[in-house]
Amino acid sequence: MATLQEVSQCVLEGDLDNVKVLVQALIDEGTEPIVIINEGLIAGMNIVAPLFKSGEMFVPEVMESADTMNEGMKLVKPLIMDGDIPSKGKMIIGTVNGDLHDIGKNLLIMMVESRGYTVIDLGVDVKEEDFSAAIKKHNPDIVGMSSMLTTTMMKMESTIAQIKKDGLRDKIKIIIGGAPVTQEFANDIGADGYSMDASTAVELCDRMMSSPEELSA
Amino acid sequence: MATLQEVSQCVLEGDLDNVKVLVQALIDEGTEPIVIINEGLIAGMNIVAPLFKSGEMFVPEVMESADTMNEGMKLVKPLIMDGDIPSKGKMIIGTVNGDLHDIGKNLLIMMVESRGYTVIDLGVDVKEEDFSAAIKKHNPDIVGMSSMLTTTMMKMESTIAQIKKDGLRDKIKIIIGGAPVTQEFANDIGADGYSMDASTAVELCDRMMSSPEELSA
Amino acid sequence: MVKKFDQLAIKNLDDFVYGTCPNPVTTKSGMVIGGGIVYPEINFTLPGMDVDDETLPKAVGIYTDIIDGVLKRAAELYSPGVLVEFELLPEFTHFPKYGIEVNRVLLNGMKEAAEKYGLKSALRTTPNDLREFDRPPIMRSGQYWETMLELYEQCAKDGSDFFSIESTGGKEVHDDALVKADIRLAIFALGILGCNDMEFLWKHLVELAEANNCFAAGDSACGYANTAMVLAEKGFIPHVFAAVIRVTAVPRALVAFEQGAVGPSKDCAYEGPYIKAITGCPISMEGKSAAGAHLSPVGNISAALADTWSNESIQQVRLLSDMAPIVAIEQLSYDVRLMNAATKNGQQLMFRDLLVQSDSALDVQAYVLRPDVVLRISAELVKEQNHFLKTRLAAKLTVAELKKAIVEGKVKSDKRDMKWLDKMEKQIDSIPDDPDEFYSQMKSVLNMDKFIPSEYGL
Amino acid sequence: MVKKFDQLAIKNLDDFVYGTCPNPVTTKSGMVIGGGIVYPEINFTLPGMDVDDETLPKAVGIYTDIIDGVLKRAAELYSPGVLVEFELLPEFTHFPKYGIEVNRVLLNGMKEAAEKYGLKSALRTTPNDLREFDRPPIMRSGQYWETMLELYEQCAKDGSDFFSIESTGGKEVHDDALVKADIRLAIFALGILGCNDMEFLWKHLVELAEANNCFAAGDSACGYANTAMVLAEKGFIPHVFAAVIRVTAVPRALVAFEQGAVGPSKDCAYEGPYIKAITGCPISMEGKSAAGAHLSPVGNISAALADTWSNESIQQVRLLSDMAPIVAIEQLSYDVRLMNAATKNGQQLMFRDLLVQSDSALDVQAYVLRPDVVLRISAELVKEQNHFLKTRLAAKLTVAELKKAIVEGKVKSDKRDMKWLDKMEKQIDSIPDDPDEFYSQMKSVLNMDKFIPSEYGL
Ligand SMILES: [Zn+2]
Ligand SMILES: [Zn+2]
Ligand SMILES: [Zn+2]
Repeated sequence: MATLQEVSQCVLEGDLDNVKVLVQALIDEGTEPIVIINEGLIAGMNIVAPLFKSGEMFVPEVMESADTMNEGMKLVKPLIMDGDIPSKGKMIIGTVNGDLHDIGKNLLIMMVESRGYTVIDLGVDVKEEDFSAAIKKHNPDIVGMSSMLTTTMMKMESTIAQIKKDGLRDKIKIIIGGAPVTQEFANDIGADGYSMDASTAVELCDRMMSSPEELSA
Repeated sequence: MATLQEVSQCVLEGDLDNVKVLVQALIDEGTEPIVIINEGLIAGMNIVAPLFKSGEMFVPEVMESADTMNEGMKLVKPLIMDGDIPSKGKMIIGTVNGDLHDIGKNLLIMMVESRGYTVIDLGVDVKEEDFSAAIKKHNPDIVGMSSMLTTTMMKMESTIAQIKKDGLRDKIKIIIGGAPVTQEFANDIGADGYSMDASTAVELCDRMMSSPEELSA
Repeated sequence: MVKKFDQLAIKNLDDFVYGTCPNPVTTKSGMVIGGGIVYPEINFTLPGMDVDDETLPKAVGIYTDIIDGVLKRAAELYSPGVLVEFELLPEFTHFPKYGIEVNRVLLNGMKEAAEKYGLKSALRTTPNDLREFDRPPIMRSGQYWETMLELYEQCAKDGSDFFSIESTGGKEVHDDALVKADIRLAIFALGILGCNDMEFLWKHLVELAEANNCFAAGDSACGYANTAMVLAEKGFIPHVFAAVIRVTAVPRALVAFEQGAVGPSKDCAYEGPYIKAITGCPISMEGKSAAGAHLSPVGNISAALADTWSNESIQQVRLLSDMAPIVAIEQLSYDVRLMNAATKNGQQLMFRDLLVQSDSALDVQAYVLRPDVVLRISAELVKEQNHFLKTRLAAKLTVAELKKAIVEGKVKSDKRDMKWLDKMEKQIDSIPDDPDEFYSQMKSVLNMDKFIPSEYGL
Repeated sequence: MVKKFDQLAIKNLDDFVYGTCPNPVTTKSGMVIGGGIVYPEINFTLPGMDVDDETLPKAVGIYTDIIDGVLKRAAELYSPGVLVEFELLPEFTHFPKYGIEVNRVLLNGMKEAAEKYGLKSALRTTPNDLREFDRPPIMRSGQYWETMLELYEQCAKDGSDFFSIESTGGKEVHDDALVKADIRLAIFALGILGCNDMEFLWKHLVELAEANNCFAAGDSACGYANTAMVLAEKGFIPHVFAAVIRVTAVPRALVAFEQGAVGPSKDCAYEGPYIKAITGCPISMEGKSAAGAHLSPVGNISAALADTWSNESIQQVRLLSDMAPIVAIEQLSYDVRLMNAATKNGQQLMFRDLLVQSDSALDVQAYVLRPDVVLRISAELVKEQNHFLKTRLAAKLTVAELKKAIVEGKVKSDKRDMKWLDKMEKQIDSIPDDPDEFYSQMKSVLNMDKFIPSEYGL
């Protein structure tokens, strides 16, 4: 007999083969799909996150855990209605105009996705207008911008200006990150949040989502 | 027979004893007092200034030159009318509220005075209101503020606010300096000029005085 | 035309030390890099600002202030000479007239400092590798490629001493290898894509340099191995993985020298010690005095074999004493003073060993920079001429070297390190000898949207 | 109760080296300063901001970030321990509750780092000398004086290890001496006003420290001799004048130890080497890795005798790698690693001599920090117990030492230096033996509005 705890353990260990067997067994035994998700698969990722933050797990291990969770999800998802799948929120993200650094952004996507957010990656060298267009198209809760250069960080400001000009600022929270960026700079240009690196980004997103009243700030 | 060039040389060399003899000789020979000042005494200081800037003269030597010039002035001044004595402008200066550093300020005063400005020293730890009061009292062309700490430099901003509040901002040019201060900070807080140290302060003052149209900026 | 390095240029540990190499390079001003003394190499960048036609004068003013301030302080500290690196921001390469203008400003500041203080200096011009602005990157033609060549040529004509670049061939694949800590993918990216691109790129840069009285100096695996180091410092990937990547990047860096580069290799290329052992060319290195640009576990040991000593990069921002680049040249100047004082006493080997000892047992990434380890691995690498196989060999030798060191207690290790080394060893051993066979194996895991095989001659 | 130093604590050049001293001090966490290894000493300050009731939480947050970041990085670099200095801005002393709160934040961060990483650390609390807020300064009573004592006492009760201060007795006169390069006036300010105030001040600080399980560590002639150094670096006053002031400040610094201070002396007190020779107490020093706080001509030599190695001060601003204080602890950590590696090999004297050689011939201010010069001058100073005469002697000996060094070509000198040394010599020789007679001579040149004689026991 499979247990939810075993599923969590599979996720923690990145055990891709076993997770399918276990999840299928739980389904066959009649466990509610939503329970398998929340108390098995996501519960596993909830163990992973603090271990990553404290340095006890590496990114590739977190990725394997996330893959494992997703493998389990594939079996459970068809059994429940779309609206029931827990999603913490939707995010679009890109590296700003003129900047090609994407590894930090990619890490952040990976971390945030593995914690239950839906993320749309706009890639690198994303022009101001393209951020606006993507907001219109995807209607996200959060917009993330990344920059690694002292010159391109100024594009975060012009992107926010563009978003304001297009009347979209109130609909979203904007978070920024990258080597030259600071909390103070985030305040200066009117971003809602700043994250030092991928390991703290999830908490920042959670904070953004939990205080929607600040959206109008 | 004494020459104007010998007077200049005395000033350059800080030769306190000889300057009196030479200036008196020129007066006795009937040289115009204003010529003795401009082409003898001040001409000497005009040699000193670039030598100081290029590192060929030390501050104590510049001070001796200035003392020598003043010694000569003492003899000539009674002979001409007050309005004819060349003054490049009037400046008040102080170290801001909460800050006790005065050596940089004192050096600046010495340099600026020796170049023909009238300077009123407000001392250290000068409160915002006291800058305003001094402007009303002395009616200067230039107000100088100094700060050596990252915290007290913010008092420059509040001092400018006070001066504005008291309706005095348009009457003066404001220059700032001190270790943590930058041109950018000067721009941010709306100062008219910034000087890295005492050796460049005279040029800055000259620039301030030569463009009075900017006073309304 | 292509040089073949089939034996070590430096065979003896006692000949392997900072400041000296078999093939020194003499700059236009007469600095002999690798000829006995270590020179400071200063780098700098703009503070947070936009760069466009409107702000260019401001940017030019900032670069003028930087070069004047830095060279004045270097002269005050009796520096024997200064290597200046102008590492272009993307905007300055995109619009070559921007980059050319700033390059001239720097050359002019250097000329003035020579006149005023008698200070020797030389300029390394390092454009941005624009080619990855296309996604997937277009490596061998097109506007970006043409623009880069145009910039190099004019800067050389204007008087630059050295060409460098942090080229990015294969980086689009290597990024994935890093976050997955996947050594097979890394070997494909560095040993096939990276080496192929380096062959193409450096053939052109060497020709251009030679035609314009300039030296082709060398490349850096910055976007590969230094990204690995930074990720490891953050605890994102294992330190042993970053250490293995460092050495795995060596054959790629070597390609520039096979094509005719002469050094000094680029500051952030910690591949340098291997390059110096194999080619005998001078190298630039950076460590503790580059901490304003990146933290590292190799702050001292990185100086052990350096011929120029760099701060990597610092913004023009105000610190309590003065502007940050002036602070940087002061720190570099004192560092090289100490190294050169030891040389003057004939104590350079002893000082080298102190630099090595102080770091090498504390981190595997420092361990792979030990001069003896470098010579041992390099001696094997020169026996293999195929770039791909040399890259695989570098990875294999490093894994073996680290396993041995950990077992023998010669270097601090994390309890998870041995597991990762075993995993890498297994992956490396699974790589076939035939590059074509490897490529077809890799096709199943490669994201073929990310790169264009023909841009790498595949 | 007052200690008398009438012979050298360190008589032999071979016993005079960084990391070790006859009278080491053990911190609450078990760091033994002067017991064999050099520790990094980290300092930091706020970025440009107002400090008031409203912004205090922000300031406290910044200090929390600094201490957490710095100690984390120190642990990652396997630092043997960290001395933290909290040098208070005037606002934090003026309103002791501010200073006390931040002091607690730091102690708390240190406690957490001990638990998390096993990292040892200790805290030096250095309030601002408020007394000069009165002009002329009130040195021995009043609100400012009371406030300082209140702050010290509470910080000691909360757990600080060390008391320090950059006290300012006589500075109101010494400022004038500096810009006039007037050695007579300087000797009056340091040897009479300064020493008298030190006697009063440190008697109280030692009592307060001893009553509260804390060490009185030492003072700095920062506002005197370091101001001289900065003015000399700017070319405002002669380097030889600054060098003479450095040693002339030694008797003043010594008064704290006569009163019972035990070290480590303060980082910016380059008087330290003399203090170490005379008292055998550990000293803190700073050099190239403090370049963010001030440039100097003593970047390496200042480390030759250091027991803790400091960055002096840096704002919490962002550099490309990380926050500036984290960059500073990284640089300090690598510096001390290298020094301690040499000690481990038994090569500490050789390494000391490299530090010395690399700077000492290039600037007179470096020359007076040479260990042999320090021992030679100190050996004469201990023969004289009168503070004023000792101060005059220090100036006289330094002038003689420098004249000899310049004549023998042992140190670079400016063509104007000999003239200035002659001038100083003449001035020093004109000073009478009797302090009262000197005081009455000085009255004619002193600006008596600037100081209150009775505040100095005159
Ligand atoms: Zn790089
Ligand atoms: Zn670089
Ligand atoms: Zn100080």
